[in-house]
Amino acid sequence: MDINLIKSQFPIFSKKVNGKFLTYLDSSNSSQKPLSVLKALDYFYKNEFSNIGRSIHSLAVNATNKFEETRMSVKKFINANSKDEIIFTKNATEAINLVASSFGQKYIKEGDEILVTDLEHHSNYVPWHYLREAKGAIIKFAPINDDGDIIIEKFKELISPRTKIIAITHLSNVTGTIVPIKEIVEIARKKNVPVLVDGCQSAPHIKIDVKDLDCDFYAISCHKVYGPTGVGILYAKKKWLEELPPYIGGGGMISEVKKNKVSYAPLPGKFEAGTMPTAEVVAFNESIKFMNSIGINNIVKHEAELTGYALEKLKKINSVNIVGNPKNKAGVISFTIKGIHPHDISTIVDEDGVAIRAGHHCCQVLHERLNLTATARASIGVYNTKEDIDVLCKAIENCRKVFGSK
Amino acid sequence: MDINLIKSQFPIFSKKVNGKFLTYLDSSNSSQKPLSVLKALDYFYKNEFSNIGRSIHSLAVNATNKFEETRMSVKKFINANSKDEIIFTKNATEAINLVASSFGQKYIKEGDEILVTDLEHHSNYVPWHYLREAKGAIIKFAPINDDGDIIIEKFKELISPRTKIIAITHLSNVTGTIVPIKEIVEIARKKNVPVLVDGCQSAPHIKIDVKDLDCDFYAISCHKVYGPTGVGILYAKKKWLEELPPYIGGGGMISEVKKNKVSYAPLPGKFEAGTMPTAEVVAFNESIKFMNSIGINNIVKHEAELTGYALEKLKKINSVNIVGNPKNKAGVISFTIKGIHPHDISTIVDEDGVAIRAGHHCCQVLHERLNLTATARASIGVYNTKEDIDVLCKAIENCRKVFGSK
Amino acid sequence: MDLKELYQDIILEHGKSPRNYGKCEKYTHQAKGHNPLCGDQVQVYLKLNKENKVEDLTFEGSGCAISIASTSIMTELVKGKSVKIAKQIIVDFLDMIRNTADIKSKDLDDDQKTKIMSLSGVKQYPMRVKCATLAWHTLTSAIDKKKEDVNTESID
Amino acid sequence: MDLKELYQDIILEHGKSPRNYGKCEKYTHQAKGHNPLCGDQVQVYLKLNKENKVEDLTFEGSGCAISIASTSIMTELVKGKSVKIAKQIIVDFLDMIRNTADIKSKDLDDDQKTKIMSLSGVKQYPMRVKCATLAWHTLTSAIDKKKEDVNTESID
Ligand SMILES: Cc1ncc(COP(=O)(O)O)c(C=O)c1O
Ligand SMILES: Cc1ncc(COP(=O)(O)O)c(C=O)c1O
Repeated sequence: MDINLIKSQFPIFSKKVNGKFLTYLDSSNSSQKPLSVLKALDYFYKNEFSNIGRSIHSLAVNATNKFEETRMSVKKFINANSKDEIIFTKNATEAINLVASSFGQKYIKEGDEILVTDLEHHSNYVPWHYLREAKGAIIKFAPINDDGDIIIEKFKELISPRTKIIAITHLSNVTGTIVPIKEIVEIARKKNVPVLVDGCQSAPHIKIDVKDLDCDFYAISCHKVYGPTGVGILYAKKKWLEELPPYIGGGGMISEVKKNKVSYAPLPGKFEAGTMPTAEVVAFNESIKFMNSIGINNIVKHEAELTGYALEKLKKINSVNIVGNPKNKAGVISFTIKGIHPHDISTIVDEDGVAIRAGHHCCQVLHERLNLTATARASIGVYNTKEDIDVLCKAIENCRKVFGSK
Repeated sequence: MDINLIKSQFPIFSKKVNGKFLTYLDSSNSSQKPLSVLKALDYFYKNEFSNIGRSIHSLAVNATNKFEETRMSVKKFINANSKDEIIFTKNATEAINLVASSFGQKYIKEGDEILVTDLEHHSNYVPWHYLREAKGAIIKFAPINDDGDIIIEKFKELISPRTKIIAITHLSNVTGTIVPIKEIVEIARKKNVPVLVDGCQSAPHIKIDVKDLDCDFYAISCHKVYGPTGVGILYAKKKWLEELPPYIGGGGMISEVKKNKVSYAPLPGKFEAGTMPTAEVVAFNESIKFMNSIGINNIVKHEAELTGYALEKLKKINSVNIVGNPKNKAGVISFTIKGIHPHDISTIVDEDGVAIRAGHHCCQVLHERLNLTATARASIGVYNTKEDIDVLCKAIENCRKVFGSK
Repeated sequence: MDLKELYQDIILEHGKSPRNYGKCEKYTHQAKGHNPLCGDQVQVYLKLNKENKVEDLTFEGSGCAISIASTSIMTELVKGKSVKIAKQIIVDFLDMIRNTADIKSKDLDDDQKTKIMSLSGVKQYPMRVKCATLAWHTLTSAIDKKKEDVNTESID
Repeated sequence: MDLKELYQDIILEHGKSPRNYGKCEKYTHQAKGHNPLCGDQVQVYLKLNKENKVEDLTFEGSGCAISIASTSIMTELVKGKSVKIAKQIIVDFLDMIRNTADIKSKDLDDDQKTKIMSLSGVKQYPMRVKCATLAWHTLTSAIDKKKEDVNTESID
């Protein structure tokens, strides 16, 4: 795998920000986009643009075919059983809301329990909180240990006969914890509880095989997978999509509409109301091709190496503290520096062209658990290099200089 | 106004489809995009891409500023009071669902009435149908006359003390009827009923002034306003946005998140959960600039001329029947040809490079009212010319030839 | 692509004057098909006799020339056949529209083959394939006494 | 942009050793401010005497150097002033951070002006302006006995 070749596919890295080349370590927030994706987007708009599914002129036929090609690619990418199991949403947040709303409407009653974990992103908590408010459901939080790993025994104990659904992240966007989803699903299966996996951070960085994981729902954000903004994906087992009521209602998701009744389209249309992010979905096919062209195993290997390198170098810097030490850790490295607030760190390293994130990363519950209000986070994408880590470490030294730390 | 100059700004019109230049008459479905919009989209992705609102590095600051600039432009474009009244959604359908869900949750009880019209798109009916199913609300349909105009007297009579909201289109996507929203809102005000306006078809074609209209909610789809796919807009009066519960829940729309409670962000964040269609919103600013550069009065004038020309020419063709004859008609021309099904019309004119739509255009209730299962529809955008109409009419003659009509 | 391939005289003629239109008497099976894209609908009425032979087959509905002609031709070809052969003809037709160049059935005479092949032009028009196949899927549904209506969005 | 402008010694010093930290006794007013972006919080405790003079002003909370220093400096400058003058200082400060090059107030001595101007570097860092202004908005909220917490997302 030639990292320079990969990096050169991303136009943004040939530009200067503040007179410096960009050291982008904020991929957990959103990834940069390779040229092939941007070209496909631009080409589609300039040469082939049309709405899909509705009109039957040539442009519409072509656009519909391309749109459905992406659906097929996604199906293969995550190894779903059928393209009908792939629903396009606006982001992963909508995907999770869809499940919470439709599943909750049908299956959740007062006193029923929803099991989440201390690791969850607000997007995998607030939608369930709505059911607490609307239905009187109970949310339980599966605890983590100080390393940032789910405590499996405690997790098991928290599944009760009233547990109706488990919602859990595949990869923490703060500690980088890779959660053993297969094991979790096996536990849940025994108790007959469906599992929704928040795959936002995992999809770009580890192999996803929904058949192997055997989860019921899987949510992905395309903009984190080297794709355009405005697109997310919900994978769900077909039986769920058939059983659940539709979410957003409108054009394209209906079968027959009369003044006194409405019937809904077959899958996947039933869950895709209104005009889709057509061009963005079409272009996302190139993101998958980009991932496949490198190969997920190579991606994992490269990012693991880089993560190891970064952890080693960061740990050597006085007063830097790495948040969490999970058994399996991906390239998400949150840290604090004694005496320097994460906001100040971010501002200071930004001066050297280093983009990291500071704050609670939409995980306030986790930060409370860790007794922190905010952390700084460097997160790795496939385009990052050891030099990027070196630049980060230098910039951190500069923070300490500005703040006069020893 | 130099129409050739305008047309030349749209890259797609310099390309050939089936060996013919494109005669695009499907703008009510989705509009084509000018180069400036595509350039802004491409530039942002290649040079400045970052997620907004969350990180505080330079890229994120710049992206956030640009995103908010579009919000300001939209505010001005529709003459809202405050930028906090502009919520970005994924499409107009989501905007309407947001209101139906949040408003319905808080204010609609069993037996309450929702007043829509016979003209509504499925996207302005199915979301209300959900409330019928979930809450036992009643949907009333304000009738139209044979011309396709709302019968104002009947409309008035249908407002009862139980009417909780009125949802009505500004411009029919089938008959081209321009609905007198100001008059409608005045009637509603007297009875203290809020009004949601489906502005999907109006936003690109007539002047929108929400202060003057005094409506409570206004929904727009950016992809119909010469913008990218994946973005819609909900305008709502501030007091509503403050009163209504949030819709989609997740990152970005919260204030404080604890294990036992969640509080929500101030406007507009409260209604914008998860990663937004960042790049698409940024690029949409150029769509507004494009509209402004021509001037809405010039657009209206050009499209009215073209509509008049088209109606005149079409009426001259034997066996063509124009659907509806409203008092105020925009450039949406649905028609039937005796003995030739709309699907066949669309396929045959497509051979001449003419893109029109055939079907029920997501308005089954209206088609039932008109005693039609399907119609053919030619819809006009600012880039269309008299030549486009001539090509359409020739292509229609060809339909009649293929079908051996006299 | 060639419009003349799609709109052959035989299709236009059947489209204009469909055979076996209406509700036949004493039908034993029926089914409904629906194309949500355009609102088109078809109902087929099937009368099987004791030997499981198609004694009568008629239809009602609205649709484009392709869909009406396809339905009309289908009723002509299937009438008088055993259910087994009828099913084979359906499979052959769907196969021809999707993949192969020819119609394999040995149970159709040359004239019937010409009729069915007149629909082969549809292949070039992917959005119209559903117009041509709707009635055939609906017939299958009638034979199998399926409960749900046929919906073009859930067939290939 | 220049980091030294932003992180002047005086700011680093106040950031490290904030003045008037803690809950003062017998405070008459208090308010809470919150930055949802990072989770930072500030509480201000204000003691007004009968002449409407700021007898004591302290704070608690967590935040970045800019926010802590700004809060610390604010408490120093406002303590001992009348409410009227305090409000004027707040307006002056917010104006300086947003628009003008200088601080207009006649109620601050040169030393105090130097302190307040040490925060002017924040202007170059739009995402950090909220860090600097949170405490000042929160003080306004305390003086006016507003019910709602201050949220940086709803202030400019
Ligand atoms: C009148 C009307 N309302 C609503 C919509 C739905 O818009 P969108 O599909 O962009 O959500 C459309 C367009 O399809 C429309 O024409
Ligand atoms: C773990 C996790 N879940 C959910 C989300 C929400 O994704 P999006 O903002 O694209 O909806 C994110 C990203 O912000 C995330 O990191």
